[in-house]
Amino acid sequence: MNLDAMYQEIILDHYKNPHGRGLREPFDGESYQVNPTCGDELQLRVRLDGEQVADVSYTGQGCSISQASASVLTDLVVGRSVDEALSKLAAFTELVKGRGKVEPDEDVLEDGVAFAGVAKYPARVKCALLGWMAFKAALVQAGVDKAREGAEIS
Amino acid sequence: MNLDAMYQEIILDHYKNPHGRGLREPFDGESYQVNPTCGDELQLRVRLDGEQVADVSYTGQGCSISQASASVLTDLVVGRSVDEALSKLAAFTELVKGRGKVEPDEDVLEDGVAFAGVAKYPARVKCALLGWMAFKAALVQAGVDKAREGAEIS
Amino acid sequence: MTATPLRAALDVAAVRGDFPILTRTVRDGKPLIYLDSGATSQRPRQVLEAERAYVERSNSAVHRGAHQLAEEATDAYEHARERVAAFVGVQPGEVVFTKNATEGVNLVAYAMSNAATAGKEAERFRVGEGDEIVVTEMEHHANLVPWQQLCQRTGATLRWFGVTDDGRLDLSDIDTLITERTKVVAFTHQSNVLGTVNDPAPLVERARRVGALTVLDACQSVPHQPVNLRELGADFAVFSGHKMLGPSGVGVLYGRRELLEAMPPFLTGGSMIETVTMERSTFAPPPQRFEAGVPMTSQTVGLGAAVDYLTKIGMGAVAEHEKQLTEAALSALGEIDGVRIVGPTTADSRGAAVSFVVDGIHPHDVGQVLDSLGIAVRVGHHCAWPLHRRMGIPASVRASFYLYNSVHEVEALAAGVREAQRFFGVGK
Amino acid sequence: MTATPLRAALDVAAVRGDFPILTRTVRDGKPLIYLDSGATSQRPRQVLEAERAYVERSNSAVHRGAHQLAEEATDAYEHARERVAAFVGVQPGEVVFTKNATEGVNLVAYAMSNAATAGKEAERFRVGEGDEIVVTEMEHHANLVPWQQLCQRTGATLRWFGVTDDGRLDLSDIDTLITERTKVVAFTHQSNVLGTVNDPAPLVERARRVGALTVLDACQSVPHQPVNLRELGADFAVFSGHKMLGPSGVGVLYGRRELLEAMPPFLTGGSMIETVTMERSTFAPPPQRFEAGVPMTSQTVGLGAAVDYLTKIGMGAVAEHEKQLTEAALSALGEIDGVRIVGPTTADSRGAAVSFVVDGIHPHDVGQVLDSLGIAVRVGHHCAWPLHRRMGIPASVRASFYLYNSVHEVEALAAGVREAQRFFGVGK
Ligand SMILES: Cc1ncc(COP(=O)(O)O)c(C=O)c1O
Ligand SMILES: Cc1ncc(COP(=O)(O)O)c(C=O)c1O
Repeated sequence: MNLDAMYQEIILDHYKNPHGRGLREPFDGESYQVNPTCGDELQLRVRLDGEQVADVSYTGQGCSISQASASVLTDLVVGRSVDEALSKLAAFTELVKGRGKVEPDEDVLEDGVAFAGVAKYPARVKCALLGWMAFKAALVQAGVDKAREGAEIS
Repeated sequence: MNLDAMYQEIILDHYKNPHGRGLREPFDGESYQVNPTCGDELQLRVRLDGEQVADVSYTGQGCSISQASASVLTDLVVGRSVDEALSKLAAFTELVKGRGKVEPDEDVLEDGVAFAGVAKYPARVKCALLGWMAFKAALVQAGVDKAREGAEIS
Repeated sequence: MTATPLRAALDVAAVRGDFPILTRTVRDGKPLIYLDSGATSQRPRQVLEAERAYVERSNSAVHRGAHQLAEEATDAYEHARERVAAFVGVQPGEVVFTKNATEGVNLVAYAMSNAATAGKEAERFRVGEGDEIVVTEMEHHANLVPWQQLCQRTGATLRWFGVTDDGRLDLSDIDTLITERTKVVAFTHQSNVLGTVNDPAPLVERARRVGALTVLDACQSVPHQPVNLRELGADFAVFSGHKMLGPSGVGVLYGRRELLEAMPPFLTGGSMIETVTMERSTFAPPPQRFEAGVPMTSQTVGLGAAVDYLTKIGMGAVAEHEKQLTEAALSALGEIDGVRIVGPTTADSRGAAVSFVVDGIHPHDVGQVLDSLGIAVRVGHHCAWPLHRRMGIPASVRASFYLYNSVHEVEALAAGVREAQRFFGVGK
Repeated sequence: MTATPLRAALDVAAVRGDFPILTRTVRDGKPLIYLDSGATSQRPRQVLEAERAYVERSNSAVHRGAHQLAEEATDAYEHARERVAAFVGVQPGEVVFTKNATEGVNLVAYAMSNAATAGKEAERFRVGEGDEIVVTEMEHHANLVPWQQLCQRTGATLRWFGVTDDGRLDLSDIDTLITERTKVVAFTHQSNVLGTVNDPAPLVERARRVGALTVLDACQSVPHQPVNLRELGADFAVFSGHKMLGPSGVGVLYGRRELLEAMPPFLTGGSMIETVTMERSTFAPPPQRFEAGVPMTSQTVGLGAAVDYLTKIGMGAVAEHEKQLTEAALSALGEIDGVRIVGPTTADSRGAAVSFVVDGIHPHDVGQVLDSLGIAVRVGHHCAWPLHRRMGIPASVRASFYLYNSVHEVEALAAGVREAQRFFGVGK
């Protein structure tokens, strides 16, 4: 195995210098997610401004993958419309669940493409999705229609 | 397998013409035993006269082995002292649990030696012991000390 | 255009070649004639090899590790779940692995009494005094005693459908038996004694109308005929790996997704939790919620291989083959004076468990004679004691057929019964 | 005369030759270094062959048939029970086969809530409001959550012993924790995280004095050291086949005979009954009473072979070998700057599960680096979440050793940890 394929520079950078970390007020939806096998946890808040994701703030502890993924998440969705954010969520989910067989679209996923290597390690998929599950649940709490959730994450 | 080794003439005779069958009064102890896998059942009463087994009476339904064994039982124990009866019980139990490796003593077991063939079929051991278990339980009910029970039957 | 129903071609000789045990002899050199698949079936080489390959290559704890073996083990386990689910027409998330079907029924029954102290989402599982559980008189103890015990724990009342003299379910009082008070209707798809195949439709419909849950005992149907649990419509169903060419130690509980999602856990411990503190725990979503502890991993891999094997042969072909054997057995045994079939005497809506009694010879003794000829049948009440009582017999002899049995073996059975009559001097 | 304690000779190379999986490679050709036996152990050829021989020759339903296969199967099953019983110093009738240790704990916990509606003989198992169940903070979820749930069902209260900073059980408040109110004291013999070996004596004695039942989690002790359950004196104990070279899907509940005899059933169905009518059932004596349905037959045969294998090598030799590995690991890991052992740092009263954290690297990431080197460890909370919280860490890396591991593998582990530090740029 090539460790570098999984722990790409981008991931380690986000891990060491996470973007958007911290819990901020006000917020419209909040979610606490935990990975039951390893105890990683993430608390995430989302603030909406009409149809727009105005802010995502979070705290938690966990492995490099789960923390970097949350950091990348904020880059990808903050400032976007809810629909755009949901389609990023769908694309990211498809990528990391793809067992390394999904070709990521850099235009959509930006730094998220770095998680292509993680997709080859099914045990780490939950880590990579922890923040995204929290984001989805927080959106629902903020009143976003369940039917709009986009790709299923679980 | 030699069927005749299991179903010896003696056994078939007892099966067709059981000795001591029927439930009689008075009695000092009674027991109902059932073989949970095949549903064979036996109800048995014992009447004591001091230290002597005055009568054993029984009814029930079941296979040739269980019915013949109860019949042989009455021959062996009625009219004997409780101690003698218990030692027959011990000898019979040893024989049928012996997997065909126990040489029966005809002086002690009389017609009971015919069950040597049954001993080779572990699934039938319970059949052969059904009446004897009932006898033992009835004796206990009749006030015979548990400590005197002799060989464990189970 | 006329549809020509194909007599599906099942090559018995080829099938038998896959089952190592069928080449052995018993009782001083008699070829084994195994007619006890209703109790447990044999495992083909393909199942043994799948299990062994897993153990020699990927064996490790599933859902618990981040190393390569754990990944492979988890994949193997979940892949087996997918195939088992597809085999019975349901979603993988609706398949819970248990140790046997018995555990599956107990799981539902205990989850229902656990609902008393669980959260609001579990409300629809609650039972108590005044509530009723409905079963049938033809149930295996596995689908009867757990419901008796549920009644004992909760104060609910057990009621049951009777059986007709010819061994069919008597549904004449369905509207008075299944009422607004009914919480569960539990019944067998196929009787392990009578062979009777019950149509779930009227029971499922009536239960649905009154808001009762249905639990289908599919132990004797899933191995022997094409079964689509979704189409049958039952809320829950159970079956066992060891009766369908798979390993012992693994069974399946199917539950409709929304029900499993609301149902409280049964066995608790590792792998089924979400969070745990000393004070309290929360639980994982199904199916994990119902799979506490390290599971029977290699056994599920074996079950997956069994399902593949059956799929390749085709369940239609299996059912067709068994129908031929059943017809042959009903006719060969029916011809013998003094033999009485316990259950339907034609092969319509009937599986390949053929039980019978022989006048003047106790079933145990019939079985012994057959055994001496190398023929393995089951004798006793086959864990359906109330049914035997209903049929007026203490016990019976049961021959149960599977895809590896041949008409020749059916004939040997009939000859063996005649031999028993000769030996015990009954019949003509 | 001075007794010279022999360093028991265990020939690791010879042992390894018995385990097919240990010859495989992972992650692009790296030899497998399997340090996850605390989760599940590997199975030697002897176990695989015993199981296969059974399936290819005698496979059939136990305790249910009168034919030769059924006889052989029953013998094989009961013979396995005898050997397992002898292995832990108890009577065969005191050994109940379950699917895993988790089921064993649940069995006792459910039997206790079932006692509420069972007969008078079950009185001593009853629990209710005002009663207390005592556990410890170092329990595996399997010996914690079932007791939480028992409390939830019955209204009893859960209390627990704490853990000291160096990972030992804190018994200082034993007299205020175990009181006349205590119904059960459930505790682990050997922690699956800390490696700590607990002395059952003070807990068993105190529990006995107040009339409480003791339940010993022997999952991590029975596979790794000589254990005589009778001598330890616990009322119940559980362990799992898959952690002691045996198959998955089989576990053991030991219970003192007189207790099993009085205890109400848990799972109900076939093979555990005495009589069944539609109205009510009575139950078989133990151990059958607690083994409902067709059991995991071939798996018990495999477990019997595992016990034979361990006996031949000698549990003393196994323990001695593991002690060497533990000492080597504690010393090699202890030397690394930034590595903290979670649990006792010497090998006294300590088993071969060695958990640790590495400053600046999450356990998951440490595990990933080790995995890339072919080293299989476990990361996470190892089903002991409250213990991790107590130790002030969210998760840890656990290396767990068994008889087939070598000192060379311990060294590879330490080198792997250094490599993780290098890769993540922490440590010096
Ligand atoms: C200490 C301890 N107790 C209980 C268990 C549960 O065992 P199983 O999952 O085999 O039921 C384990 C292993 O997972 C363990 O290590
Ligand atoms: C109809 C039926 N239900 C339930 C069972 C119980 O299955 P198991 O013993 O595998 O749990 C059986 C088989 O024994 C059966 O034939």
